[in-house]
Amino acid sequence: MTVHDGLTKGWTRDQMAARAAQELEDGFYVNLGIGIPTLVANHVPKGMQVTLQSENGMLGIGPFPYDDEVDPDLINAGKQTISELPHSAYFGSEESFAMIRGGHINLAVLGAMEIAENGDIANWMIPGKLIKGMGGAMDLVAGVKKIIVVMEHCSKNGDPKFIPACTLPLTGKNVVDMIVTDLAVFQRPDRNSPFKLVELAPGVTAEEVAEKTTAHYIA
Amino acid sequence: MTVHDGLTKGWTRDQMAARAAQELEDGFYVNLGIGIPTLVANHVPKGMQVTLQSENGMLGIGPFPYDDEVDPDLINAGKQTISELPHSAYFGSEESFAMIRGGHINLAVLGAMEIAENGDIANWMIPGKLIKGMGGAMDLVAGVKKIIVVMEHCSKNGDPKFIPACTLPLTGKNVVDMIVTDLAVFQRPDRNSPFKLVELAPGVTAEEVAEKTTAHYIA
Amino acid sequence: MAKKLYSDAAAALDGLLFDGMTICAGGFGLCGIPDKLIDAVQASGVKNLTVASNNAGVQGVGLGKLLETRQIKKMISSYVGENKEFERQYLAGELELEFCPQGTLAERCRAAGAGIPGFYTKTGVGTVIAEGKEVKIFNGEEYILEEGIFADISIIKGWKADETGNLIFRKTARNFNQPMAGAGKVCIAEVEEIVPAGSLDPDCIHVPGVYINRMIVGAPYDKKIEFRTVREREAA
Amino acid sequence: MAKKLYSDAAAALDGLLFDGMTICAGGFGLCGIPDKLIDAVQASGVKNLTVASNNAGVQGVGLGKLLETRQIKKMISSYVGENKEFERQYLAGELELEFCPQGTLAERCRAAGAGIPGFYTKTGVGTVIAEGKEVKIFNGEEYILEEGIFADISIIKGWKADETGNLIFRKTARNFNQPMAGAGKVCIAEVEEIVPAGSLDPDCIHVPGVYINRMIVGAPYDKKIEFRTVREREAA
Repeated sequence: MTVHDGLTKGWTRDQMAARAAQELEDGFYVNLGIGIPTLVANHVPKGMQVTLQSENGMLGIGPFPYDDEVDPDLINAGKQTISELPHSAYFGSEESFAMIRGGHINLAVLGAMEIAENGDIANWMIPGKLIKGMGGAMDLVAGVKKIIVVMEHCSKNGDPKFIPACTLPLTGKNVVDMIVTDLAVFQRPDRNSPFKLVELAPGVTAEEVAEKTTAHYIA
Repeated sequence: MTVHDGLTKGWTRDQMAARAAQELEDGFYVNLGIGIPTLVANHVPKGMQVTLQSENGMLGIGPFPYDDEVDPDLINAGKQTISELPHSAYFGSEESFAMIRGGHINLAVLGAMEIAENGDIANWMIPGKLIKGMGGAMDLVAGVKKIIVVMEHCSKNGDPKFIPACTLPLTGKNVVDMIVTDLAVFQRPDRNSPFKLVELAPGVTAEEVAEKTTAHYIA
Repeated sequence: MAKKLYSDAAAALDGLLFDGMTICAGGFGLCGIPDKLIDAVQASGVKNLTVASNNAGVQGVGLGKLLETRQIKKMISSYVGENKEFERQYLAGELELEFCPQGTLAERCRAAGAGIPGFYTKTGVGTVIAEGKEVKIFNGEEYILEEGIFADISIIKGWKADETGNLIFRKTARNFNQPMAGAGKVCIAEVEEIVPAGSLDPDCIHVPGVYINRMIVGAPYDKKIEFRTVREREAA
Repeated sequence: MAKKLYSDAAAALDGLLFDGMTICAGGFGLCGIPDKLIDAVQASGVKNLTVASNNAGVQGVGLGKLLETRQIKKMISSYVGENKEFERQYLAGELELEFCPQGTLAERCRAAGAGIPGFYTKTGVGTVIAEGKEVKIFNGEEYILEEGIFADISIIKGWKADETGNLIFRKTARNFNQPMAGAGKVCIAEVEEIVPAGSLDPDCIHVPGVYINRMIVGAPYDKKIEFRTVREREAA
C-alpha cells in the first residue's frame, strides 16, 4: 500500500482507490471501471467478501491469470485476461445488464471527465474528438444503487472538473453519490441533496479545494 | 390408429388429431394444447423430427414416464408427469414465452369454444361461469407462427362454433390459420384471406357443413 | 463474510413482512413451489397480501394455505382452476383477481428485475386484457403496454445453491422461479441442498448469487404431483 | 430428420445473404466472435450491411474485415475504439454509426427475439441517446422507449451444440451471443464441437435448439487476445 510521504500534496491514484474502497461493505456486488477504479480491487479489507461484476457477463472476477493459465474465453470488460474464483458465475450480456439496470449491483466506481454539482456525469465523449462509445457506462450510472466517481480534481490543463454544469455530453443525469479526487472527497446523503466536502487529502486545505472547484458544495 | 368404420359419420377425436398432424413438417417445434391437441403427438409421421414445447419450460417432451420413473419436478403444462428425451432442454417461464412470443415456435394446436370467420378465437372464458384463466393461450395465439384449432364442429347444444363473430371474450384477434373439426377442414393461405372449406370428413357433405356453420367461408 | 444462509424460513423472513405487501412466488402448479416459505408467511399472520404467482395452489397446498387463512387480498395469476376455496372467495367478492397471460406474467416479473418498468407485447391485443392499456403501433401492428411487477419480496424454490447464493433449478421445477428471483426488493430462496462454492459449474448457474439475499435449506421435501400420468412398461 | 449442420460457413449462409440486410453478430471485443461466419460474409461480397454488434472488431480481425472491404454501411454498437479503419471511414462520412449503450443493445436484441418491439429504460435519460425518443413517466421517474433490433440473420459463436442445436457457451465468450441468437429471422451458429444428443445437461442449455437454424463446426480456432494481462507466480 502506498504511504503518503508527507512531502507531495494530495492522494496518489492508489490512495484515491483506497479511499473509494472504504465505501465497500461486506457482501457487496461491485462494478469497477477502467483506470483508477480498477485499483479499488486491491484495497478490499481483509475478511470482507466483495464480488466484482464484469459487464461482459461474469460475477466473481479473479486476479490476472498466471502466464500458463491465460484463456482467450475469459476476459473482463476492459478486454484483459482474468481468472475465475470458486463462486464465479457466467451469463450473457442481457443478463449482465438486467442485474445492472435492475439495481442489483450495490456499487460502481467510475472515472469521469466532468461532474456537475447536481450529480450529472460526463465521461464518454469529447465533441470534435473521435468518440469511441459509451460502452456500459450509461447503463451503470442509470442502474447501480451507488455511484462513486474517482478522478483527478483538475484536468491536465488545470481546469476544474467538478463544475456547476457539465459542458460535455452527459453519461447520466443526477446519478453521482460521491466524488473522490486527489485533493478531497465530496459526498451527499441522497440525490436531492447538494454535495458536501467531507474529507481533505493530506496537505490540502479547504481553501485550495475551493479555488480549484467551480461547483457549489457545502464546505 | 383409429380407422374409420364407414358407418359413423365424421372424424373421431383421434382422427381429428391425425388430420392436424398432417400439417407437421420435419424439424418443427410445436406446442400442443390440452385435450384433442395432445393426441397429435401420437400421429407424428415416422422419421419426422418434431420437438414438442411445454410452456412451463421445456423443449423435447417425452412420453408419460414408467411408474417407477415418475418425477414431481418433471411435468407438462397440463401438470401431468412426463419424461425427457436425449435432446430435451429446460428453461424458465420467461424464456419459454420469449420463444413463443418471439415467433420461434412453428405451430400450435389448440382447442376452442368459438372461431370467427375473421380468425378470432375464444377459448378461455364463459361469462357467468367461474373463469379459470387463460394460462398461456393468449401468448400462444399471439406469438406462434401457425395456429391450428381442433374442435367439435358444434357445441353440445348443437350450436355452430365457427361463426361470423365471436360472442365470448376473445383469446386472440385474427390469429387462426386452420380449423379441423369432426366434420371438415377449413384453411386460409394468410390472415388477410377468408377461410376455405378444403376437406370433408368421410360421410359428410358440403351441404351438411354449410348447415352447421354460420361463418362465411369459401365453399 | 456476509451470511445469506438462515436457520429456517421464519428467520429468513424476519423483518421483511408487512401488511399490504406484494410478494412474487415461484412455481407452476405444485411444481417448484416455495413450500416452507409459504408456511412461514402463513405462520407470520401477515395480511392483505398481493401475490403474483402463475397459479394459486390447490386447497391446503402451496398458496392455497394463504387463501384459507384469508391473508391474500389480491392474486395476479394466469390460471386459478382447481381450487374451490379460491372460487368461493372470488365469487363472494372477498378476493381480487388480476388475470395476466402466462407469458406476460413471466415477462412482467423478469422486466421488474431487469429495471424495465414497461414493455410492449402483442399478447392480449383485442381482448379484455388490453382494456385500459396503452396501445402503440410498431411496424404497422398493434401492441399493448404491460408494466413490470415490482414486488417487496420474491420467494423462490431452487434445487441447489452455493454459500454465495449461486443457484440452480432441476427440470421443470425452474418455471417462474427464474424470472421472479429479481422482481422483489429482497429475494428469499429455499433450496434442497447448499453446496460448497466451486461445486456448481460457473457456466451453468441459473440465478447468479447477486439476486439471492437470503436462503434456507428446506429439505426434506414431500413433492406433490397434481396429475400422475404413466405408461405401461412393454413386456420384456 | 431436418439437418441443421452444414459443411462450412458458405454453405450455412447460402440463400440468406442480400445487399442492405441487417445482421446481429455476437461477441465482445474479440472474445466469442463468429470468425468463420464473418469470413464467409466477407467472401460473399454482400454489401450495404447494417451490423449490430457491441464492437467493430479490430483491423483485420472480426468485423474489422468487413469494414476493410466496405461491406458495412451502418454499425449499431456501444464501443468502437481500437479500430483505425473504422475511425477513418467514420470521419470520412463513409460509415453510419448508431451508438447504443451496451445494456440497451443487449436488451434490444433480446427483446426482438422475445417478440417485444419496445421497452422502457432509464439508461440514457437526459443524454444524447434520449434525443428523438419517446419519454414516459413510471412511478414519477423518466424512462425512454428503446426498440427491438429485428435482424435478418444472427451469427453467433458457441462452444458445443448437439445435433438438434441445443447450444452452450464457455466462460465470458457467452456475452452477446446469447441475446443475439433470437434476434435474427434465421440464426446461424458456429461451434467448436458437435456432440451427440444427450451429451449436454438439459438443465444447462444456454440456447435451446429452437433458436438455432443452421450450424457449422468452425474448429480449429485461433482465439485472439486483445490485452494479455498476467500475474507472476509466487516463488515456491
